[in-house]
This record gives sequence, C-alpha cells and structure tokens, in this order.
Amino acid sequence: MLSIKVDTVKCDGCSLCQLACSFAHMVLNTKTGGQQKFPELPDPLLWVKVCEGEIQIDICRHCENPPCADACVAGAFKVDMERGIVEIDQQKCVGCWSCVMECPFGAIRICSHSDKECTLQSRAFKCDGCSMWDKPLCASFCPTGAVQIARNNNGAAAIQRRQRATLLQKGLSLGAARYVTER
Amino acid sequence: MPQITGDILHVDLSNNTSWRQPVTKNDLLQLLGGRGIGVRILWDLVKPGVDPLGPENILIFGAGLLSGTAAPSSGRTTVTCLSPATGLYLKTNVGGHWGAELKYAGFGHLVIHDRAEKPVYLWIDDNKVEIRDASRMWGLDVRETDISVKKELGDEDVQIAAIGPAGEKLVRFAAVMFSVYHAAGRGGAGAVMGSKNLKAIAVRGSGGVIIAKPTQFHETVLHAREKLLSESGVEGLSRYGTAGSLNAVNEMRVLPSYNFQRSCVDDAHPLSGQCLVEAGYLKRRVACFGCVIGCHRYSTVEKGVFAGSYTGGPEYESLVALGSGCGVFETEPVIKANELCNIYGMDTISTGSVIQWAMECYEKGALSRQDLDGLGLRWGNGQAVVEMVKKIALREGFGNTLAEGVKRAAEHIGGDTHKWAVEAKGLEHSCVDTRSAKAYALAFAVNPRGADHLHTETLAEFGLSPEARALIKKITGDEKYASPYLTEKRAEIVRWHEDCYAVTDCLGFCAFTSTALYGVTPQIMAALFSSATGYDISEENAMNAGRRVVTLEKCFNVRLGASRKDDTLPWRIMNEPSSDRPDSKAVTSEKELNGMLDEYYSLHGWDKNTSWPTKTTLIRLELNNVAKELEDMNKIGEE
Amino acid sequence: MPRYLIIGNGTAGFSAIQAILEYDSDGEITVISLEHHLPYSRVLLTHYIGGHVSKDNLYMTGESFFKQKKVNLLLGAAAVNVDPEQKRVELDNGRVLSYEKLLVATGGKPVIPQHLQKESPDIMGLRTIEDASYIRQKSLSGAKIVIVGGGSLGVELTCALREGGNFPEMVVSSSHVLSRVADDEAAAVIQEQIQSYGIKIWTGEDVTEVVHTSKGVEGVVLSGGQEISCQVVVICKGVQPNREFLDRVLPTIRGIKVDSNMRTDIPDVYAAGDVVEAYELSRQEFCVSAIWPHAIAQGRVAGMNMTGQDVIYEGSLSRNALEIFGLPVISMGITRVPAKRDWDLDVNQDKSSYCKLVYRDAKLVGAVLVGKVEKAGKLQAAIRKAAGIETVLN
Amino acid sequence: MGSGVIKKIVNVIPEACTGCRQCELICSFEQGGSYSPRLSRIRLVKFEDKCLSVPVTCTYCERPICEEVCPVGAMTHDPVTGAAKVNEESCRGCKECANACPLGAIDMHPEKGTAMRCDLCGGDPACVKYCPAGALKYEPPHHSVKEKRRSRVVALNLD
Repeated sequence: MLSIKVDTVKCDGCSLCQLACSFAHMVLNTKTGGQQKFPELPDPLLWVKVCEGEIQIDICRHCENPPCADACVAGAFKVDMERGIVEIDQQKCVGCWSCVMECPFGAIRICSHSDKECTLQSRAFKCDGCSMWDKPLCASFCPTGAVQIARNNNGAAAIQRRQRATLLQKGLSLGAARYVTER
Repeated sequence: MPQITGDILHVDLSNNTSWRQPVTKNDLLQLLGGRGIGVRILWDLVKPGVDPLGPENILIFGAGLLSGTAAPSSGRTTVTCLSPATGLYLKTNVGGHWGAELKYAGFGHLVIHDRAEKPVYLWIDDNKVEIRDASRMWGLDVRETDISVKKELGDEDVQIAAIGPAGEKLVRFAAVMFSVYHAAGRGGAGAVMGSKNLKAIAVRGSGGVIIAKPTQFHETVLHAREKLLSESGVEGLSRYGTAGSLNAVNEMRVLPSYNFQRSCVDDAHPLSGQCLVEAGYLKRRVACFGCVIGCHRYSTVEKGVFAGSYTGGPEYESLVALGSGCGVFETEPVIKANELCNIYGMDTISTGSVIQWAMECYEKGALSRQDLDGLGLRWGNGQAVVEMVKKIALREGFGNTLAEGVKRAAEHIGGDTHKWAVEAKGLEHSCVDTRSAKAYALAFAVNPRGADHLHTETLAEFGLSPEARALIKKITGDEKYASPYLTEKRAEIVRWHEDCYAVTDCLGFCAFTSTALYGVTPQIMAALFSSATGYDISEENAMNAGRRVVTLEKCFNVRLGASRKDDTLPWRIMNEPSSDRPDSKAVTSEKELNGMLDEYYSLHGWDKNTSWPTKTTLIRLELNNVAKELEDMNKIGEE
Repeated sequence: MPRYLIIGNGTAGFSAIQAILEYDSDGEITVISLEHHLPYSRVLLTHYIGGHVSKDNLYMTGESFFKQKKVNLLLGAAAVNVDPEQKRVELDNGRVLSYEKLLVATGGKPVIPQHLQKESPDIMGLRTIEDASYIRQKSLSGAKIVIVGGGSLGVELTCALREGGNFPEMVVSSSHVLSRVADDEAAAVIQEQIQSYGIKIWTGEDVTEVVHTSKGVEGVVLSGGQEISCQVVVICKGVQPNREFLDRVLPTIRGIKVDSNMRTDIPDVYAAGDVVEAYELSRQEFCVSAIWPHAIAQGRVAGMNMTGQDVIYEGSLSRNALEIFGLPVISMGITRVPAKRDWDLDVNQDKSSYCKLVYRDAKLVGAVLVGKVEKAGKLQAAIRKAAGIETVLN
Repeated sequence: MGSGVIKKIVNVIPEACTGCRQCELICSFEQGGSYSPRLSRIRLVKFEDKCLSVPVTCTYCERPICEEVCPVGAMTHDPVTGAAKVNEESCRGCKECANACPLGAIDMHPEKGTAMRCDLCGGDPACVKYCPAGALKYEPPHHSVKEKRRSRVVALNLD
C-alpha cells in the first residue's frame, strides 16, 4: 500500500500539491476527450488549509484497514492491493457521509458541484494515488518535501532506518577494534 | 508439501519464461533438499555430451532446507551445474544472505535454463519474476554491480548474487559472488552464469518460513545452538576466523607452500588470523545468515602500496593459495589479491594455484619473462601476484592462458610442467597438504568435483579436539585412528564424513557446524528435518539420504564416462615428497591411495575395477531409475 | 463438529465471519439467518425506497463468497435455545447445532408500542427488505404514509419518500426531530429544511390510536385530538435487541452485556451488534446503540477473539451521519449539555453552517455539525483520544 | 505521554554486530510464530560492500511521537511496565507512526497491516538473549553512552 508522509512543519503552504492534483486528473480527462476542448480544472483530491499560521494538508493515507471502508454502508470502498490504494466506486456510493465522519485525516469530501449536471453529484471522492501516473504528482511537485509518498507500506520505515544508520556509520570507526575479537 | 520446502523456480533466459515446480514428497524424503534436490534436477536435465559453457548446461541455485530459519548457521546455498573446469559434476556451496531471501520469496530452488541474447539480470520480487536488461552493468565488478542493481531497483535491502568480469570472460574458475563477498568459488559456476549472459540475480522475499511443528523445532534449534557454542573450537573460529588455524596447520606440516614443494615454512604468522587481528587489518567479524559463529572477516589496508583496499575475508584458503603457496608472506598483497578475486569474481584457491604454477614454471625456466608479459613472477613477489590476478580476470596476455585453469595451461605449455600442475579431475588442489593427511587424500581423490576438501572435510583425523577424537572413536571404534598418517580405517572415516557433509549441505548448515565443529550432529539434523517438515525421519534415514546424494553425484559422473582412473591425486602429491620432509610419509603414494580406494569402493558397494556403483547398491538406495539408465549404458558395476 | 457458530447474518455477523476467516482461514464456520437473504445493508433500505439503490446493490456479498470460503449458511432458521453445558444451539426447525465458539449477532427488531399493535400489514416498522419493498410499492402507488418517530431512521425515510415523490407526514413526540441525535439549535435548522420541502411535521404529538377498518388502515389519531387520514403507518421508534431465546441462560433487561472482548457471561459465547449493550465512550456508561460502525467493529473484535486473538473493544462512540435534502448533518458523542459547571460549549453558526463542540472537564466529548462537515472525522479522532480544547482548536 | 517508567532499553552496538540476523529470526518467531524478518520488531540495516550491519529497534523515546501522531490512539504503552502496546483492532494501518518515527523502528505487519513496535518481550528481550555477538544489550539508556566514552578512549590506546 502507499505510504504517505505529511510533514506540515516543512510545508510553506504554497498549495502546489493541490494544484498538481487537479492538474493530474484533468490530463486524465482530456486523454480520453481529446485535446480540443480545454476542460475546467477538476476538484483536487487533497486540500491545503492555512489558518493563522497553522497549516493542514488533508490527504488520504491509504490505510491498510481503512475505517472509511468499514463505515461505508454501500460497499463502495475497495482496498486495491495491486495498486496499493483505497479506492471508491462512485457508482455504488450513496453520499451518506459516513466515510467523511470516520476518516481521521479529513481526506474524504462529498462532491457538491455548482452545475447539477455533474455525474458525481453528492458522491464521495478522495485521493486515488495517481495510479495512472508513475508517481503521485502532489509529492513530485512539492518543493519542500512536506508530502512524501512511497509505493510500499514499509518504504518509509526502511528509508528512515537506512538514513539513520548511514549517519551512525560515520561514527563507527572509533573503537571498532575493541569489538573485533570480543564475544 | 510443507511450506518450508519452497517450490522450484525455472527460468528460461532464451524466451523470457518462468514456471514453478513443486518438490515431490518422495524427493524431499529421499534427498532432503538443497544439494540433494539440486543433483536430482541436474541428473534429470543434463545428459552426456553437454558443453559446460553451452546453452544446454543449466545452473541450479538451491537454498538449504532450513535456510531462513533460526537454526544455527543454516543459511547456506548450493550452486549445482556441469563444471567448466572438470567437465564433470559441480556443486559449490556458499554462505551470505541470498538463499534465505530466496526462501522468503517462496522458492527453495532456482533453475536457470539456456542463455539470454544480451546481458540481463534476473529480478525475483516474491512471486514476480522479471528478466531485465543488464547491458549497462556488463563489465562492472561485483561491488559496482551490487550497488547499481540496488540503485535501479530502488531498494538497498535486496539480496544479490552476481558475477564479475571473470565470469563474463568465462574464466574457468570464475565464482558466483553472493552478498558481495561470499563466493560460490570452486569449479567455475561463475563462467557458466557468464555463458548465459546472466550478470546478476536479485531477490526480495517478504514472506517467512513456516515450520510444521514450531515449538518442537524451536526447542531443538536452541539446544543445537547451545551445543554448538559450547564447542571448544568456536571461540577461536569466531575470534580469528578460518585463518586462525593457519599457524597450527603449519606446525602440523600440512601447509602447502611454494606450489606444494614445501608443507611447512619458518614463519607463516603474517598470514594467520591472529596477525590480521593484531596488526589491525581486521575491521569486523561478519556472519552469514543466521550464523552464531561469524567466522567471515572484513579487512582493510590503510597504509602502504595497497592502502585503500577493503574486502570480505581473507579466509584461510585465500591466504594460503595467494600467500604461502606463492611464497608471499606479507599480509597486505594477499588482502589486495583477495579483494581483486572477490570483486572480479574468481575462486581464490584456483587463482592462487595457477599463479603458483606459473611462478614455478618461471623459476624453473619453462616460462620466460616475455611469456609472462614482463611480470617478474618470482616466489614471494606479491605485487606480481596482484598484477597477475587482474590479467587472469580480464584474460589479458598470459592471464588468458592461466584463465583456462592449471590443467589446460600445463597442456598448453607442455614439457614437465604438468607435474607442477597440482590438480585432479582438472580442479586445482585446495590448501591442505594431502601427502601427510591420508583421509584428506582419499577424500580429495574421490571427490566428484575434483581435488578439494569441500565434499568431505575430514578434519577429525588430526584429532585436534576432544570432540574430534570422540567422533573418530565413534566411527572406527578406537581413538588411535585419529592420526593423519594412518591409512587404515580412512575409508570409514571418509564415508561417514561425506554422508554427514551431504546431509549438512542439503539442510543448508555450514560444514563447520557438523564436520569441523561437531555441535550439529546428524541426530540433531534429523530431528530438525522432522519437526520442520512434519515428516519424521531417523538419524539413520538422514545419513542414508546423504549417501544417496553422494551416490547420485557419483552416478552423474559415471554417466559422463568417469571411472576409477579419474579418482586420483595430483602427480606431485603421489610422487614428490615436500622438500622439508624427505621421509616416506611425505607422499601419499599411488599404492597407498589404491589401497584406500579399494576399501572405500567396497564399503560403498561399488565395483573396485571401474568404481561404478553396482545395481544392488543403487536398488538398496532406491535409485532404481538411475540403475536402469546406467544399465542401459553398460555403466553398471560388477557385483 | 463445527468450530464457529454465528447466529445472525447481519452486519455484525458478516463482519465477524470476515475477521475469523482472516485469522483462522481453515476454521469451520456456520451461520444461522432468520431472514431468507444473504447479508445485506439495512442502512441502504431507505436509499432503496428513495430509488437511489437497486435491490441487488443492497447485498454486501454474493453466494459465491460463502461457497469459496466454505461457510455453511442456514437461511430461514432461528435459534430457540442455547445449552451452554452441552455447547449446543436448538433451532426452530428442530435441528441442533454444536459449537466451540458461539457468536450472538441477532440484531434487533422495531419497537411497536402496545396500543398500536394491530393485525395489519399497514402498521409496520422498517427493518427488512420485505418491509422496504412494501413501503416502496405503497409510496409509488401514491398511498398516504404517516411516519411515527423523529429519529434518524424516521427522518431518512421521510426524505427518501419525498425524493420518491411521496409527501409523508411525521409525528414526533418531542419538540424537535432528531431530538436524541442533535441539539435543539441544529434540530431546528434540520426541521426547517425538511419543512421547506413541504413535509408536515407534528411535534410534541403522539399517535394514540390507529383508525383501522375492514378496508385496512384509514388514519391515525394524535394525542392532541387531530386525526390524519393515511393508508400506511410506519413506526420508527428505534429497535430492541432480539435476545428472547437467551432469556433462560442470559436474563437481562436491555441488550446482552459484554466485556471488552465482546464475551458474554457464558464461556465461549460472544455477542456483537445491535443486540449488545456495549460501553459508550462519551457517556461513559453501557448502553445499546444500534448503528452500523459499531456492528462492524464489534463483529470484528468478537471474530478475532473467537479465533484466540486477544483484542480489546475500546467502546462505542454513538454517532450519526445524515443527509437531509442535500444538507449534511453529522453528530457524535454528547450533544446535549447538562447544566453543570465542568461542562463547556463552543458554537459557531453562520447562515450556511452550524458547528457545536461539547467539552467535559476541558476534554472534547461531543460535536454537532450541520452544513460544513469536512472536519467531522478529525473531531471524532479527537473525541476518541479525549483531546483537550487547545489541540482541537488547531 | 512519555514512557518514563521504562528503566531499561535495548541498546545497540553496531561495531560488534556480525549481521547474522538471529535477532530478527528469534523476534519474528516470538512475535509471529514463524521465521520472517518482515515480522521482526528489530531490523538490520546492511551496508554489504562494507560488511556492516546496524540493528535498529524502538529506543523508547520519552515522548513517543508514534503515540502522538496515531489518529486513533492505537499506539499506547502499559502505564506500569511502560511496555509498548499496539491495539490491533483500532489500528487502521495509516502508517503515520511508521512515517513519524525518526528511527524507522516501526514497520507495518505484512498481512494484518497493523503497526509493529518492540514490546521488550515483557522485560526479557529475546533478541538480546540470543545475540551471538553481544551487539545488543538490555540496560539503562545511559550505559551505552558510558560504553562509547570508554571505547573511544581505548581506541586512542594511550600507553
């Protein structure tokens, strides 16, 4: 599953990730629709909020045992191990708001579009892991590394371990000899 | 099948296909796994007339049955194929962490078929198998390969088995290097891998090993561990590594020096494990997967000509082959040469041996300085040794001749030089003087892969430790046979050891645990097999299976046309006493050898004249189809 | 003999099955279901009535699931007695099943007040697919429907019917709809919203009598004396646990009492879902709270523990999410504040939204959100972690 | 917050580690009943070209960030013993803890998807007991610092 690291301390609130997200999904739309008509930017699937210095980035963490899926009364949520994401089948969604109520990251919204023609009207939507891109665009566009995404659930831990060990390694030569023969 | 067995993964490089094959219960119980299953696959797939370096040869990687468990020092892997050095059976056993990772990916064995058009490497990610382009890596040394593969896969924790330039250039004693510094060295498996255009095999396994009777198994493991760690030999082995015994070997006058012209030198200390520690070359003790001993080394050179070299090892065999064998008694050039062998991917024993031979030829005038591209390959010239290692790996100049192995090189140069080529079956003799260690001599002679100790390590015959003497008593009925100069009872000793060694390899234990130290007894191994697989077998069954494996290996060679005349020793061992001990004991004469061979064959139930196993023997070992096939070829022994 | 026996095929039961399969894949599971249906989502019934969901989409899984996982499913059977000594369960069809681990997940049934219990199909609760289909078909045929009770089910049903083109009337005993879910202010907003869609709501009233002739239901009489003519009366006054068959072995007044492992007082008998009385975090007391997320969580915990795991159910947090004609409403924990010192309130209201946070001893214990509800999930997390005021504010 | 009650932790001496992975195997067996480093609460970081292995495990911070960031309060520790607990029911596998832990000491369970954190085997860590190289020590935190001081001075070999 995707491992999504959000570090709001690093975030300077530029909201580029949010833009990149909309963009990512727009390109997908036009891929099918052809390039002639330039579609309006779709809603982003993550949200950056800046209020009196406090920054929030609301994005799905693609939990291994997602509470949203448990809460869904319509069985619209599916954990896709292959792509490593939690995804919504909007055809099944009935817009009951249960998932919104359960997600501790505030990462799910319900579509309330201005134009009532919108097919996803009052259906839940959330991060889809950019599975059509080689890597999630929000992370690739983030200039400060406030959003980092690894495509396996231990990615983060493994990377942390190695980074730290690499630092440690520098200090190791000191007194190493002592342990060589000691048991 | 019990989960611990793991499936056999077949990969055909020619058409990018791969398929799974489960191990049958019968094969598991008869051959135990690892090396046993390996030789079975080889027997089934490689028929006579196959060119070792041709696409029909196959390369089998077999993780020990217990690899991946906490069983002490059980993480070893066996590589099996047709040897480019001997043209006969080859199994070469290696440590490192690769085998366990393969188990975690759900496989016990990996079989490589045919050859790829262009350089490739294999990526096994649990059950996903992918053949990826390796053109950019071709020519890189093992260390660089390891780094670039890990970089490309974006995971530093994958396990990699790779070949270096030597393997690519089909050096006949090229090694497959596991986890960078662990070599499946002898017999040229690396060349076979090179001939298949296969640069590396990267594995990542996220699974685990599930035991049939966990609590029972774990208790036995902890017991075995205790027993092993209480052995008298462990302390020294983990403290000073394999080379810790070098001084003792010298004192026992079995330390091959100056290409086996001498078996003892005044001061071998610079090559000893003790020296590595005291002089501060040793930076770390290193262990293979799950090993509680940790005899592997990590050494660096900080000052002098060879400053900046760092490598796993050097091990005893490397220190002798590249050191005393070449008359080099300084540590640093040996560490350097050892590093080069490691990163170019070459067997240190054979590399050392061919260089020793070249040195002797040069000293005795059979080779001129020009022949050697201007290298002053005199005894003790460490610099020259290091240079020559490079030339061999890259097949530059005379290195190209030596890269063919000492036997072919001697044939090429002609004259008396074949007498100085210390090899049998085409494999360079490993580093113990078999002139004054008779069980070793017998073991070397009958070893299906040629003159070396890693088929049957009969260390016990020296009676160095109480455990060793006890074992000799157990085998022969009397401690007095714990003496390397006796020829009596050698057959018994060798046969017990080769059975035990086979079981050890099949389960993935390190030979040290059962035939150099004796903590992991056949009884314990049988118990572990039973609780791990859920199929109960007795100690006797286990040893029997070991003998079955040994016999099957023999049969494989027989089918290729081998017979008694191949079970021999190097000319020098049999005819030329070492200069420092001119007494009669200092050779293992043809007569002595023949005596021991007769005993050995009859003990096995093999035909004395041809050394071919008899039908009864094969039937007794339930190798009926093998018997059938050999019978059809008229290669079955007379009763 | 079957290892796991599960009575009840609802949300909790199904959730337990999945948990068991996850931890003991070769465990043998048998499920008894009173209804002749595969597990389906009761919460979707109103959406089905409203025409948003097709009948097939009500089901949580297909028959194949039970075949693949080798789960024996006994439809149309009810347990009549449990024998803890023999570890056996007697069914109404005379069969006797033995068990190693038993899960009681029989759910609940609609509460129908004594004086309204009449032999008529048109006086009903809403619990099963059959109920739903009946109401749907009636509403399509333009029948006048009176809904008794202003709880979340009542409101959802009203909305559903209205969206289906029917104009039901609501009879609510308290002063507002959703009195137990939301506070007065929120309730007022919601009530306005409903009325703005042309729904008549009788508050502070109760149905004293149903006018019932040979032709069937003709109307109801309210406590205030008014008479409303109608053809169908749907009573949405909550559910009561189905646990009569346990009365002999587990006498209790309300739901079945369970400990934090979802174990009942009888060894190897577990219970989960609407039938149990579980610890409520915000109120800090044991109570029956019959909502979906609890059924799922309790089912999973029970299932895991039945397979020998040791998992703690940390307790329910009563909560509700509704949509009333496009107006989202989420409430959780304690929404009505007793007039005490150590209680604290924090209310934000503008024309489009209403937000109220409730603190006890400076710890968040409840929230009501109307209109803007994005941060509901974060608030729930805060309540669960008993977060203090300052952390919630950021 | 804070596991102040913890008196002893697993101290790591990378210089002494031979990288045999017995700790991972023993831990995974104790915790998961099978041999699989992926289930181990202590993990090795290997630098194979330098034959170096560095064991990494939970160091029991005074203010455990994993417990702070967990949105559902599944990461807790025993108020009495201080031993870490992960509530498998409430843990949703959001990986916040794994991402937050600066040591990378928290992994996700490959099947269950829940967080895994060292619980010190209830006061007798098996990894320490079975480390053949003496690279793991169960001791008060400050001991390792003392060790460092000493080993450094020894390295200067002043004599």
